[in-house]
Amino acid sequence: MSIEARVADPRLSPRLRDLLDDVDRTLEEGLVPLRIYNDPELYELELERIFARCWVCVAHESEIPNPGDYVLRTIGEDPWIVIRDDNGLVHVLFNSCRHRGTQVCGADQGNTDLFRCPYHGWTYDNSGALVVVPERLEAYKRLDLREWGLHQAPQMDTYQGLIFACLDPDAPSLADYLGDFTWYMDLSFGMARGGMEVVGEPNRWVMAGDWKSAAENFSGDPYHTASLHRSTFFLRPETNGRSQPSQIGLRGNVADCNGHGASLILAAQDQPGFFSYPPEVVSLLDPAMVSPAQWDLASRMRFIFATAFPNFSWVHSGGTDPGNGVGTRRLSYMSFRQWQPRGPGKIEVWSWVLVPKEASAEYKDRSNRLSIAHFGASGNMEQDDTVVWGSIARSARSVYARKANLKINLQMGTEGMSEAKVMTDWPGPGLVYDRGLEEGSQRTILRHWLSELNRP
Amino acid sequence: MSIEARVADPRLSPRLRDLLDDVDRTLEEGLVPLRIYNDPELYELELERIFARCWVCVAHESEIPNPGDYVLRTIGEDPWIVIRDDNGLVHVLFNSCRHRGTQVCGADQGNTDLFRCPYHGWTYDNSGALVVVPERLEAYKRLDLREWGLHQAPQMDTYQGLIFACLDPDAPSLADYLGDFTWYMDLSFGMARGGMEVVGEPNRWVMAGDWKSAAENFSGDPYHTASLHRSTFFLRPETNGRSQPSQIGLRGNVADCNGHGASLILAAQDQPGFFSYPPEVVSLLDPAMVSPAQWDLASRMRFIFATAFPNFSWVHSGGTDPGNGVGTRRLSYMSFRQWQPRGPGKIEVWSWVLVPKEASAEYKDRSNRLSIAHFGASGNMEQDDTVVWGSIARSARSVYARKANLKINLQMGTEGMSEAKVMTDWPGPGLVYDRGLEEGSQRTILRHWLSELNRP
Amino acid sequence: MSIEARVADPRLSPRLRDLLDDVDRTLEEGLVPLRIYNDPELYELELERIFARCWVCVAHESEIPNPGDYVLRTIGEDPWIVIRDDNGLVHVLFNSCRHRGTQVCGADQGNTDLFRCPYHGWTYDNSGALVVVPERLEAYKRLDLREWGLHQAPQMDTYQGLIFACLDPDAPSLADYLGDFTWYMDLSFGMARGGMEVVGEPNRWVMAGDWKSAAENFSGDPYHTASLHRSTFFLRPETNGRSQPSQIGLRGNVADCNGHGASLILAAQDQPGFFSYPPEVVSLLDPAMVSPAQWDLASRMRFIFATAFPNFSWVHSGGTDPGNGVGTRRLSYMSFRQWQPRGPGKIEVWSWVLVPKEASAEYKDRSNRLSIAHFGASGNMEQDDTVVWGSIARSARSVYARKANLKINLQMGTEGMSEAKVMTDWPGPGLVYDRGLEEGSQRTILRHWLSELNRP
Amino acid sequence: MTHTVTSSYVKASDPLYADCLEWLNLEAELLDARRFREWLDMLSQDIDYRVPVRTGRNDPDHSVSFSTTAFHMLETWHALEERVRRFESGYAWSEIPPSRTRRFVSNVRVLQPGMSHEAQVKSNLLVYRVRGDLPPELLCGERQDVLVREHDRWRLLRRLVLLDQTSLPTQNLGVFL
Amino acid sequence: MTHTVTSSYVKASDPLYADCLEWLNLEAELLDARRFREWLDMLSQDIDYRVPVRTGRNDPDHSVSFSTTAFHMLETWHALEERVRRFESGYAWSEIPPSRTRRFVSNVRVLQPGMSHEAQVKSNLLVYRVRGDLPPELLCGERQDVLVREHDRWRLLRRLVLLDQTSLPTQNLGVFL
Amino acid sequence: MTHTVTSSYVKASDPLYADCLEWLNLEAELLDARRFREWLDMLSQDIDYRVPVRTGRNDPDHSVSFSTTAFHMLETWHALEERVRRFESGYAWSEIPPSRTRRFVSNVRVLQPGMSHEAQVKSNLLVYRVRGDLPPELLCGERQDVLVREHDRWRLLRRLVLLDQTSLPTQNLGVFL
Ligand code: FES
Ligand code: FES
Ligand code: FES
Ligand SMILES: [Fe+3]
Ligand SMILES: [Fe+3]
Ligand SMILES: [Fe+3]
Repeated sequence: MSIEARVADPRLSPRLRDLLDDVDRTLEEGLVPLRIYNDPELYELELERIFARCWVCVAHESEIPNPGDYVLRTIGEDPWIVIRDDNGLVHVLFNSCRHRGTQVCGADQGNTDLFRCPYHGWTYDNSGALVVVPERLEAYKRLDLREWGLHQAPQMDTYQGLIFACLDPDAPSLADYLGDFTWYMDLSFGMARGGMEVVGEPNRWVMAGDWKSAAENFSGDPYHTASLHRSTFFLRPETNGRSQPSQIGLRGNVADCNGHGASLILAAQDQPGFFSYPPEVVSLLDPAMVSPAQWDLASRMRFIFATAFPNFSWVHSGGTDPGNGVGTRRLSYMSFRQWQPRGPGKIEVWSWVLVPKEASAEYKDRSNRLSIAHFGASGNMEQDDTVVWGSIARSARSVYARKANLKINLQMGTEGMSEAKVMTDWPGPGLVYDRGLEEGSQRTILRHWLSELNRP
Repeated sequence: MSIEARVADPRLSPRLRDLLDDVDRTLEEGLVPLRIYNDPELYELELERIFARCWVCVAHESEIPNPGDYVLRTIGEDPWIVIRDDNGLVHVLFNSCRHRGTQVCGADQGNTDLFRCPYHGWTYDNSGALVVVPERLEAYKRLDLREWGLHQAPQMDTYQGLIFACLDPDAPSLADYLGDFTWYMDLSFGMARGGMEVVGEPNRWVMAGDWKSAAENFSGDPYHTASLHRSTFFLRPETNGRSQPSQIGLRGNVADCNGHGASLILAAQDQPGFFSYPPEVVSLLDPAMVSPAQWDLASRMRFIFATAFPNFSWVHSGGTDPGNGVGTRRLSYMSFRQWQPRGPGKIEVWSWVLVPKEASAEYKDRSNRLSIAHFGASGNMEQDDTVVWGSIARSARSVYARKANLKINLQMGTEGMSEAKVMTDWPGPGLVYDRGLEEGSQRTILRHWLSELNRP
Repeated sequence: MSIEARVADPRLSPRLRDLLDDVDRTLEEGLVPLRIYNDPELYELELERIFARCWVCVAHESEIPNPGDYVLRTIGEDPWIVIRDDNGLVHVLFNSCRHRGTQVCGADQGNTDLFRCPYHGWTYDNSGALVVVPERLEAYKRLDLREWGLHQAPQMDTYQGLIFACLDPDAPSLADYLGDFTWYMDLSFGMARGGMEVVGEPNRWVMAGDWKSAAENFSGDPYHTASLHRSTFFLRPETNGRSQPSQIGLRGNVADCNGHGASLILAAQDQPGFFSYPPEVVSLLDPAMVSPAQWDLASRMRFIFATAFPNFSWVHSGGTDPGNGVGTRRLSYMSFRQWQPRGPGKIEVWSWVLVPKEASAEYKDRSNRLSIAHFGASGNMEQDDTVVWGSIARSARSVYARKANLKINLQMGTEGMSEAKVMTDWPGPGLVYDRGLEEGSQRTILRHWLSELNRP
Repeated sequence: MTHTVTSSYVKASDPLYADCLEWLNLEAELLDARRFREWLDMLSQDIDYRVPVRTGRNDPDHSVSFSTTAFHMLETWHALEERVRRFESGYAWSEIPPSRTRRFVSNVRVLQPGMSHEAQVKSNLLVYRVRGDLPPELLCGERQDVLVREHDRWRLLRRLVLLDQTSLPTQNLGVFL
Repeated sequence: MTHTVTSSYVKASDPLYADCLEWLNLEAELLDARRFREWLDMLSQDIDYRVPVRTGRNDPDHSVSFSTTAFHMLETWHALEERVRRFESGYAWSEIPPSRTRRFVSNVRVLQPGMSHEAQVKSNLLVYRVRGDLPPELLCGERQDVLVREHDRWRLLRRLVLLDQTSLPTQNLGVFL
Repeated sequence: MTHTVTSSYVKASDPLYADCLEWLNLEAELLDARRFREWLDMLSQDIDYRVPVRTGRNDPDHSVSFSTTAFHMLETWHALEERVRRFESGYAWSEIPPSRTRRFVSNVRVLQPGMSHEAQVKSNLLVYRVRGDLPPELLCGERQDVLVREHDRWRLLRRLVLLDQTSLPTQNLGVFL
């Protein structure tokens, strides 16, 4: 986008215009103003230009398997209903009566054939169509009910069981938006016969922190594990507090794949692949569901962290039963999550546990327990993430950071800094580095962020 | 107001200018942007141009019957003292010492001859005059005490025992402001010999919701009763959950009366009039206090809901003793209230119970109990109102409502929509419809609101 | 500053420009807009132009006596570390990792040789230098560690044990900033052999109120004592509720001393000087540490209240053991404090007790108890101050104060108002009045405030 | 009326104290679980239940700051039953879905009764309430109850709820205190 | 599952009640003091400890609004011990410095046991938590515990924490409930 | 000093426990009712009353995070009496009109005394305070008390209030804790 176009953007204050131009100038050298992680005016712009414009995940299909099943969700901070109608079609409906705006649904999940607005009784079916207007013949003689159904999200689509919505009618399709990044999504979401399913409702909590900190981290920040998560090394007898540098090399760091990012670790020779799925689950995986290259990589995968811009992330990894501590039993877990904006410097995390639908009940229980032990509000790993993201937001809102234009450092992986090299023989798409010691995916997230904000 | 005049308004941001123009364009066809029910910038404008400019009710005279009696009140969010001075005159005084601004009164009601400012001891009498300045002879030799009394509200007046204040010295008089609407106020406030009196202090609570939602509703929204208040139909054996459409027809819907609105239900043949006052109270009513036309209508009144713009509303209705459930004993109740703005999407409700001063103590107690059972924080009716108004404010603050410019529907009663007809034989003033199935008074409230906001 | 220069200030909204010009017009006649004590936009400007630009006290040296000792402090609302390095030098370090912004220090005091950032392990020594970057050889080959130490406050200096920092690199030195005001600081902070020391950690609390109200008050508001603190007169048998006007005359009111202010009371003939220090402590005072004029004045001092702009104040006074009530035992106490901005109309008070380092443990305990009885969150005097400052902030945020441009009165001491006269024979620097009945120092604080805000 | 402080309380080790404590805990449990019918059964048919409006009068010992005429609730058993009936109707929108409440009952004090079939109980009550995605609400105050022995069961004969708030920080008072 | 209200509670004057009360108070004290090892010793090795996710389903008596599959915590003794080990490691940054907590345990109800070596205890829990300069957090709910007599000591065999919040107002759940 | 956890507590069924509980409840009632003179009479003339400043030191078991030199309150009986006298003067503006408080005392633990005329009591305290139209304030912490038997009455000989907040969220500390 040219400077001229930007100047012409009437919705941007001069202060924001300067800030975005400043990001633009130094992002490629890995310098970013600290204040972007907590700025009230910028936050409003993010709601308008990112969350009301990009494809945002709103649910997993297994949350609403039956006709009439619904869940309440937010896009940015806005309230939407995700529902499966009587014909099995999924709708994303704005939770606001067309008459006077009342929320037509108060329960945050359930099953219904109708939404009856409490205020005056306008009633909508589970596809959002307005079906009853009390006293219509006397009071609304010219009202065309077909024009007054609940607002539907301008775009809705699914991929591998994940339901996405987009509030911009002119946005490209979900397929275009995800692009080649689906190649990596398939590994976690698209290889189990019968598909994946959520283990119940999302675990939710509200914390200090900026959604970008979380999105960047999950897009690929292997550098933080040895420091921030060191306490977890004490939970396994084989490490007992020491980090394992030898393992860090077997990486594929997806620095950029259509504006999204991921970080993968491949299994060493003596380690299990397929995300540590035990044999009973590996037997549920189907090579026909993916390409041979995907299957081959999956067979060597230990874990993946990934973010689809803006705020959808997942982790798929393995371990041993919590407290067991012995490294011999193979067990995998997977959590996908959203970093929901809840005001400047504040997020609500929604964290789901996902398992192969056809796995045994016992396996699902063990996987669920393992996931809870690592991620979610009480996760032994996630606890530590929450405090550093909160703490970044705290320093970012300082006046001094603004006045002195303090810059954070995202230089790992920029020209000459790191030994990390782009792999030419990597089987998957995107710009992929051969180790974790680079921050390319995090710059990618910010580049994506900048280009959306710069678009009037 | 012409478009040119508006464009010249220096205090309006372009965004607000657009929003108000948008309201102007479609209000008459019954379409209004949802976002006006929760917008921080608009809220500030409302405080400046409506609450600091219109006549606002601040107390009932019976709250301060004796010299020195005072109550603390707010106009918008600003703190004022309403006090009766030693000569019996009522003053509305800004609660802020003229020396350094300290609030001179902390107790929210009481009786005093003096307000002594705690900080340095400047002391004012109960008419607001500055009477003591410590060390005056040595420290304030040239201070003219007459110029440093407490600020008085620029205008103050009363009507039927209600005390109103207006912060705009150039505003029309209270009589002009209320205009013909007093005709309806008289029915509830001006027919009892000896006048009306409050039953104690107002019941107050702070809730999510926009003051306009409440003001519109009380100005005339009979359409909502059958749906929102359906639970109360189960409390009377004669209805037992069914609504009573037959009763809905006997209405007078005052869609516009000098910018205010009301909704009346007249008694059916077998039903008591005079707001269900029992004979002992009817005998206190005095035909000489009103016109014959008012008296005649009152004799057929079952109930009224009304709003004097901006935020003064009342309900006057009847029923049976709570829990009694048998429809034979006649009992009336009346609650007047203010919807006090307390930030965007937030109001504090102040709700007073009013009774004829000369009624028996036993009647007052029964009427008070009946009022509490219906209205106030715990009211069986009002509870439900609070949640829908809060829920409208919730959807109104969504970014999507702003971006997609979602409109709510106020079309009932617009051209060709409803069977409701303007009555030509109605005894009272204003534009009055023959049934409740129209939303004219609610559009009137918004038209009034718009014209105040458009005035620089 | 000329009007033209102001008009050219791009960071000021027209509203703020008008407000500051309005202050400028009437400050000298003692009229100031009430709204300056609670205005969100003005508050932001104060953070930018005052707290991020003036010299702000951050600690007392005795809080961090040993190498590695540190305390967390704020400048405005921003988080800084004040630390003594291994060489004994004091540093003021921005609490934010240079890598991604995480706060490197979470504990609010302690002793450390290193700050290890939890996120990725970058580690700084106690002078702020970056000393460890994990995986540096592989990941940060070109990173010059010397450029990536913690940000140091642009300026830092100490005076009489007090550590000050200034975030504006172009500001004048601390010596120039305090100027002659040090003459008065010496009396309290600079006369004890061996210096002064804090009695433990600051007492902190968050209250409604504007920092300027507190700063003005401590700069010299003797007028408020007889009214606001009257309750304390009941705690001494010799006064028993009466104020003591005879004592009020023996004052030196420092209305302006380099933009700072103070108010002194001198001892009557039968009263002890030296701030009521008992003989054992007087013997610790050293005439050689001050000038003869300072020593002479100190020997006659009963107490001092003072403010160094913007938010550093102290009180040094005397009394009897709490509850003892008999006026014969001499005892002194001293509290210095900061009025920390915490949002519009909100401050956090930090209050330290200070004693001569070489005084006996018993004396320190008694002085500490006396200080707690008077000042701090539970202080018998300070309790009352807190509520009036909160109450000023409450009325200041009213829309009416803004619309009607209500002015507070700071006229005491302006032309012809007060009997107070500038003393020509006063031994100390500054413009000093002969009694407390004038508000010059408070206008000085506001003039200082205005000139900082007017500077782009 | 409201603040007679008594020091002749029944010992916590007394069976009467145990009875009252159990009664209050059971009541709180029923109300938090929204088992309103069972709660009604814990009340005497003659109950006088009132929640006066609290004012901010200058009132050094809080003896006159409660209104004697204005009430948030002023109920007979039948009036309370009517409220319960409303919740049971299936159309009480304010509680669809229901708010989630937790009652913290503490500082239980039981007065040595003049009559053996009555007990006077004071307790402090903190109610945490949350609904939908609105912020949580805290209501708090003291309750002054009279329990009466009816057919071998304690029932509530009188309740006075002395709230600390002058303006209730709640969307509505759709809970029993 | 979650809301069986019982009226046959053990009297507060019963020694069993006193035992349970003391157990809960001691537990709260240990947790507030972060003496996690000693706390672990109060738990049975067979403990089933769970904090289900609460939903906002329309659920008039709160009987179905707790998830049966999704949990904030779902723990064995060894899983809990692992969490404690983490805190002891010296690298659990989320609690360096530690948050300051205060547990308010009230409304303690003890169920007449079927088996003499077990006690069923319900209590209401309010946790106040604050850390650094972040605003304080309040977590609250009911706990349904089963204590079991092991070697002359009561130990916790089962705990179900029924939180009132659907979305936890906390930076993380780094505290035991 | 501050956090010796003891498991040899007096049973709740013990008369001593009942005494202490009653004492604490009565004290809370008097303070909430602002009957300060009567409260003073519950204190020993030799009382040592202190509310230390809490710091945010890294302090895994909260044993060193309370200041030993800096206090919000550090009082003798006479110093407390002076505060009460101030409130009685009619000119203590900070409490005109008075703030409205509610004390929630829970987790009462009584230590088996070494000397029969003394009792060591720990309790958790939550104070809800509201005044005028300012937002409510919550103060909370643990109290460690020593009661002493004087002339057949229990009086408070020592109180240590261990607040959870480093910076008090209150307009002023015009309340006794
Ligand atoms: S607002 Fe939904 S029916 Fe009227
Ligand atoms: S502020 Fe009122 S007398 Fe000074
Ligand atoms: S943020 Fe500090 S090391 Fe990365
Ligand atoms: Fe992590
Ligand atoms: Fe209604
Ligand atoms: Fe003062």
